[in-house]
Amino acid sequence: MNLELSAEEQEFREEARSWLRDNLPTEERPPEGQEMREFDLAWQRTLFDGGWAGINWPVEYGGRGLTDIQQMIWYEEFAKADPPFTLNNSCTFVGNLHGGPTIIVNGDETQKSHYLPRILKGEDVWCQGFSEPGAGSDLASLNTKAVIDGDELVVTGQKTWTSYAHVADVQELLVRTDPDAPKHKGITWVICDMRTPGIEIREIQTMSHVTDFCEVFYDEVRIPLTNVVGGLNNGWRTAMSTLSFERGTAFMADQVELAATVENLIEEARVRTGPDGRRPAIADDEIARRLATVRSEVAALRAMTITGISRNARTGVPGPEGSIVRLFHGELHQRVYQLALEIIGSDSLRLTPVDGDGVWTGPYLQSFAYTIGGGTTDIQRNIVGERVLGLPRA
Amino acid sequence: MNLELSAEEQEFREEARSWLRDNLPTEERPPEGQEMREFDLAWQRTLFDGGWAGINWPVEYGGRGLTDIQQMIWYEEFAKADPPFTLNNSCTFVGNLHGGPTIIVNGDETQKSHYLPRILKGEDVWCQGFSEPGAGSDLASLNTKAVIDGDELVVTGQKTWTSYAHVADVQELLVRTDPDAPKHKGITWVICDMRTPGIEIREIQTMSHVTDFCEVFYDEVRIPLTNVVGGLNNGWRTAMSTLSFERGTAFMADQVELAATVENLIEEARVRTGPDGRRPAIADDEIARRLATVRSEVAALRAMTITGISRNARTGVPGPEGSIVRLFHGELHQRVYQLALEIIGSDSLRLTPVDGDGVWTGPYLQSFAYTIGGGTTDIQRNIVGERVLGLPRA
Amino acid sequence: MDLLPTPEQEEIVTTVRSLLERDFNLNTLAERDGADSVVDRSLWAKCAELGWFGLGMDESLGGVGYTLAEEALLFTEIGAHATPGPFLATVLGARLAALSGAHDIAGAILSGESIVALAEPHTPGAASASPTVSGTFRVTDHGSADLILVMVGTSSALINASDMVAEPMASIDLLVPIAVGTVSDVSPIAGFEENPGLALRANILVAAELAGIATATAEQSTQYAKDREQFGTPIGAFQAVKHRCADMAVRAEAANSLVRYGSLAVLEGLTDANFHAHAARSLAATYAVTNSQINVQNHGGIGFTWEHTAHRYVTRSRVRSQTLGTVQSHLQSLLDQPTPS
Amino acid sequence: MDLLPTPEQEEIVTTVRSLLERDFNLNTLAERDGADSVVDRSLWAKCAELGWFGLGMDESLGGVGYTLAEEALLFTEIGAHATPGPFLATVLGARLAALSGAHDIAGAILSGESIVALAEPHTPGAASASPTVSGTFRVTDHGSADLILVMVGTSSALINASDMVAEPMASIDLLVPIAVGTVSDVSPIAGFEENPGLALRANILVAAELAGIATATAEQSTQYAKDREQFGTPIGAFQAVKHRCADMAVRAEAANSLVRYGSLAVLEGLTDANFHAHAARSLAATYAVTNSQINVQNHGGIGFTWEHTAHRYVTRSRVRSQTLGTVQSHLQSLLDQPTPS
Repeated sequence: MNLELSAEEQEFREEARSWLRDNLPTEERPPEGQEMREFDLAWQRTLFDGGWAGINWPVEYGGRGLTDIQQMIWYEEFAKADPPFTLNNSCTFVGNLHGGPTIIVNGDETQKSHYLPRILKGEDVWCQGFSEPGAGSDLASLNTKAVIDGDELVVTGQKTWTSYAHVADVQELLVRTDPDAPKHKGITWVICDMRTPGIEIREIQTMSHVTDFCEVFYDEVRIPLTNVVGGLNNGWRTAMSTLSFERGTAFMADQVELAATVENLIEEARVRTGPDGRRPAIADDEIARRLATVRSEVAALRAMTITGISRNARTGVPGPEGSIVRLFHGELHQRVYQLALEIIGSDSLRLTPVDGDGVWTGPYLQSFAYTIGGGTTDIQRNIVGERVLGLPRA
Repeated sequence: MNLELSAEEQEFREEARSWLRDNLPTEERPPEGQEMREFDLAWQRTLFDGGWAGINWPVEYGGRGLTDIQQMIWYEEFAKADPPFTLNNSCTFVGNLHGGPTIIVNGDETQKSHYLPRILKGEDVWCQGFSEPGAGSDLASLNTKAVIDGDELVVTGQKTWTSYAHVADVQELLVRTDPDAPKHKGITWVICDMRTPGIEIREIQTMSHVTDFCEVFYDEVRIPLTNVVGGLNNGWRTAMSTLSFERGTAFMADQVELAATVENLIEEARVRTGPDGRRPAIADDEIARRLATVRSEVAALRAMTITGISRNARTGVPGPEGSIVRLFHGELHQRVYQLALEIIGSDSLRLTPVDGDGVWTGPYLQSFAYTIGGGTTDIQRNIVGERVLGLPRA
Repeated sequence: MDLLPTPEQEEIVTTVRSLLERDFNLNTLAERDGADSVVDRSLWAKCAELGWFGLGMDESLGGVGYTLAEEALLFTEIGAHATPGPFLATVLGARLAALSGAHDIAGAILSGESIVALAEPHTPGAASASPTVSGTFRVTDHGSADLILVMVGTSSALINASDMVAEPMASIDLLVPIAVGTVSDVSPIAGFEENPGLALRANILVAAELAGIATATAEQSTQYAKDREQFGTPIGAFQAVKHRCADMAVRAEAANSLVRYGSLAVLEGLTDANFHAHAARSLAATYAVTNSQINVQNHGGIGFTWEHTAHRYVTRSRVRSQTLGTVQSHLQSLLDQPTPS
Repeated sequence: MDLLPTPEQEEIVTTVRSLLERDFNLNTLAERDGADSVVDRSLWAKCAELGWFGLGMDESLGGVGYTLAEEALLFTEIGAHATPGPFLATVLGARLAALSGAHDIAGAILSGESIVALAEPHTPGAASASPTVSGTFRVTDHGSADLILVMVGTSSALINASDMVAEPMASIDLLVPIAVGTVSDVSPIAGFEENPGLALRANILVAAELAGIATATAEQSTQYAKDREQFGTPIGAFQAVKHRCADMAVRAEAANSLVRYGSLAVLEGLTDANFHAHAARSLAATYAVTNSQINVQNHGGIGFTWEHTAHRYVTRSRVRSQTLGTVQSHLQSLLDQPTPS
């Protein structure tokens, strides 16, 4: 138990800080479309060139081969640099934090050497094809079918909640390859080229006015069998590995950013008039206590993240405990923005974008996704109850 | 929809107020033992003589034959009279609000004419024998067996959470009369004389230091078959009727008293120093809002009770909606005492009795029973979900 | 004493409900998302014909002759259907005009001819409605308004819409156009320096709309829990979902019961009418916001889409919670009331 | 950076745990319910022998030579086992004595010979610890105490127990004797006018004890959910119970992680040590109270009995939440801290 950074880690922190000072973009991120894609990929390329891509990825695939603690240090320095955009709000998210890590663990050598460097260099945008209209919390009931035809899979069906599908090159896709097997046994995890004929993409409008989500339709889409990751009909296991990354460290950047958000909110409460119309909001006892409470909770979140990293460092792989952090984080994120709406008073009726300085209502609306996406809080609680605590299934 | 009292109801209210002014005891209620029993029965007798017992019971069994609204008016006037004890905290509770109402609906003529007047006149103390160590939320799995032998049931087994068993004359007892039937089908609801040989009673110490609960052990206890209420092996149905009274109107007095408690707490917050050690507690924005919130919630509770009475008046029997009020009431009751502990600050470390003026920690400890007894909040939520809303069972 | 609607009141509710379901369908109304007015004048005239705007007003004043109780039931349905439009300003504006003797104005409002927007202080203490109207206001439904009802505490006034310079702002609820408007020393065409009764009615009607939101979201979640299947069973069979639905139903029952009680307390002029109006207003707001947030969660990804109506309740409950006071201001007013007798 | 105990630390925890389970069994201790002292002097000497009282103190001061991190782990176990007794006053009192050069007093405390009670202001602002001790105090574990550690803000003092007139009060926790004591202008036998470090350590140790309560109650509920059957299945299979257990585990993980972080921040003298100490203290208190309340609920009727230990955690968390500050006071102190670097 210690909080000390090794000399190497300390040096890493200083390098990161100094590099960010010189290289952080000053322009805002375009909120949608090809412009967004170009911006995100350019930034990824800048990161790669600076040595800040794939910090905890193996060196042989273009990563730095460093520790999760260093990865966290990078996120912290990024958040402190007062960036004009948030880190995870990028179409490079799925490649860096879902697809990439899954391939590192489950991919074959050809897959690793082809896809991993392209992700880090900002050459491919990845998207996720897991959920379906009838398979949400019950992911294993997915219906999109894939029939083997020679050395290809022929895919027909529909996916939904596919972030960035409309700008993506590559998709991590779950398909049913054996309709007769028990539902967890007939699934395959496969890499799909989004330019393959037979794919149709429709954007989904959301309550937060963000248009990153898409529905994707597949009509006899042909995918080479060599794109299967982790083995045919073994996709559930591969997908669980993807999700354990999502529940483990994928949201580390968000968690770090939330601490900065709370500090901004405290500042907001100092300058705004409170509910009584006379004193500053922060002079209101209830607001003050709620602010201090979320301040203590983001501190706890950071400590829990370090606990998680410490645990992973001992076991080598992210365990189900990741759901503890994910659950705490998702609900805390919502509480922070609900509190923000109380603090800004009548300005809570003014719609703002989801991303940017001093905006609160857009992120409030977006915050509903934090307890739904990547497994609802009900699912996370089931995982904590059953897989961490060992309680019986119903 | 109206709040008007009929001339009769208005007159009833004034009579109650005036009678209470002249007849309310001024001495404190003895907290335990035979003294408590004598006090409670004497007060019941006083009520009966004054015409305030069995207000909504049929006239032929000693009641007044009046409406639930009048019953509620009585509770309100009682609470307003600043009584030295609370109404439901009495060993006459089970007879008045469980056993009696159940017999009114399900009993035969002999049972009605024998037991009902004795309850109202303060001649019998009743206790409840439903729960067992292995049958709590799953009441229907009860194991206490009763074998028919001639014109008697011979009962062997154990009950628990039997309030006032140690001072009771009569018990409403659930026994398994058909061990081979499905679990809901082999149960019988029977009246047990607590002086029958073979009964052994042990008091249970509780976290609130109240000693009303007992364990009761039965060793070949003989009960005449004529004591069966609602028919042999039909006890589940009879018990559900008992519980619907409990969840419907049995807690009306508590609910009325809770409103008075909140007003006392507001007064307490005016005179006590708040968390900052300088201003009165009520000047603290958080405490003020939480007080106002519980004030609005007890107002809602009263309105919900009237809604329930209005519904019962249309349908004739208490429905599953009673669980809505019971659930809201139980959790609100706890919130009120949790808030009280914040308001009284360091005095929250001082243990007080459960009942009395200006005492808060005893009732706080007692408040844990409000979401457990008579069906836990989980069970109440199941009832609301399944029987009120029509959601499917698992 | 009875808190359930009479058969006659049930009939009013049924009529209101069927019109709202048919003509105020949210999927159709979505076409007006972000517009500066959501009022369709022919629809508005239809509501007027049905007597909605003068439902709780005496016939002697040109109303239908029902009471605040029926008006509250109307607003509960408006809330339950997330129906947009200046209903509140219309009902209160007509009443203000009629009570102050401006019968032609009242008539124009009641007939649906004059559209009324609602203005309230943009920041506390920076605006007045009497003797003249001045200050900076938050204005709701300003787009096609002919008149503006200005409410500042217990004073209220009607002015011509042309007397206000209004700057639209991006509203969190795309069907509730909001603007920030300034007025400088304008004499009202009708008004009261002090009419606590109007403010009290306003509290009840806003509370009723919020109770409607709490109710509709409880029902929407319950229905979805019956329809949506996962793991081979309707999700309502899962205790986590079931219990959330149960809690939502409890909140709805609490809000509705208290709003009904409050409407009757005001109607019957009970001494604790203020107590119950503030209690109903704060409780209904809190429960409406809570239920609408949980309703999104219960719908999962579907609830997060624009296409689904769940988000309408989220933003509507936020807007109405801040209409004529906030949860905090009403809680403070409630705490200031004496113990009800 | 690592927040999991080292093997050596794990070993300390195992040793502590086995003694607490064997010799501080709550069913046995229940015999002392309501007594004015819960200290068994021979047991106390055994704890002393094991080095618990000087665990985090330098060997140069007579301690064992571990750090605040290990001391916090000890207090987490004390909390987890709801172990009563003046551990906090003992550890802090020994440190105060040693640091101020009163080595004989320190030695007597470390050996378990001198029992130390804790005194803190009964009401804010009405007491002082320096330069002389005066005022009205809430005293914990006064019964058999030889010395009293008086803490007022960041000043602290040791006085002889005989210098205080103490009136026992009925304590909500029957194993934590509480008295109200008055002291009039007594010179301390050891003390500091200002020692923020001691107050900071105190915050961490109280937080650690509270985190232990949050952890033990989570574990108790989880175990009961596996063992107790209703409806033919362990109740932990019911989602309502399962999810409550999951939430309790989340709270325990949050409290433990933050307390460990805080103990290290104080230990390593980081600039945000105060920030983390107040954060840990307030969060652990809130979560301990919450978890212990829910723990009773999860146990149903059994949890309401005196025989079961669930209520011990309820009252202990209440007492410790008010030991050396309240949730509110620590939240305010937290909010007053600058943004951590």
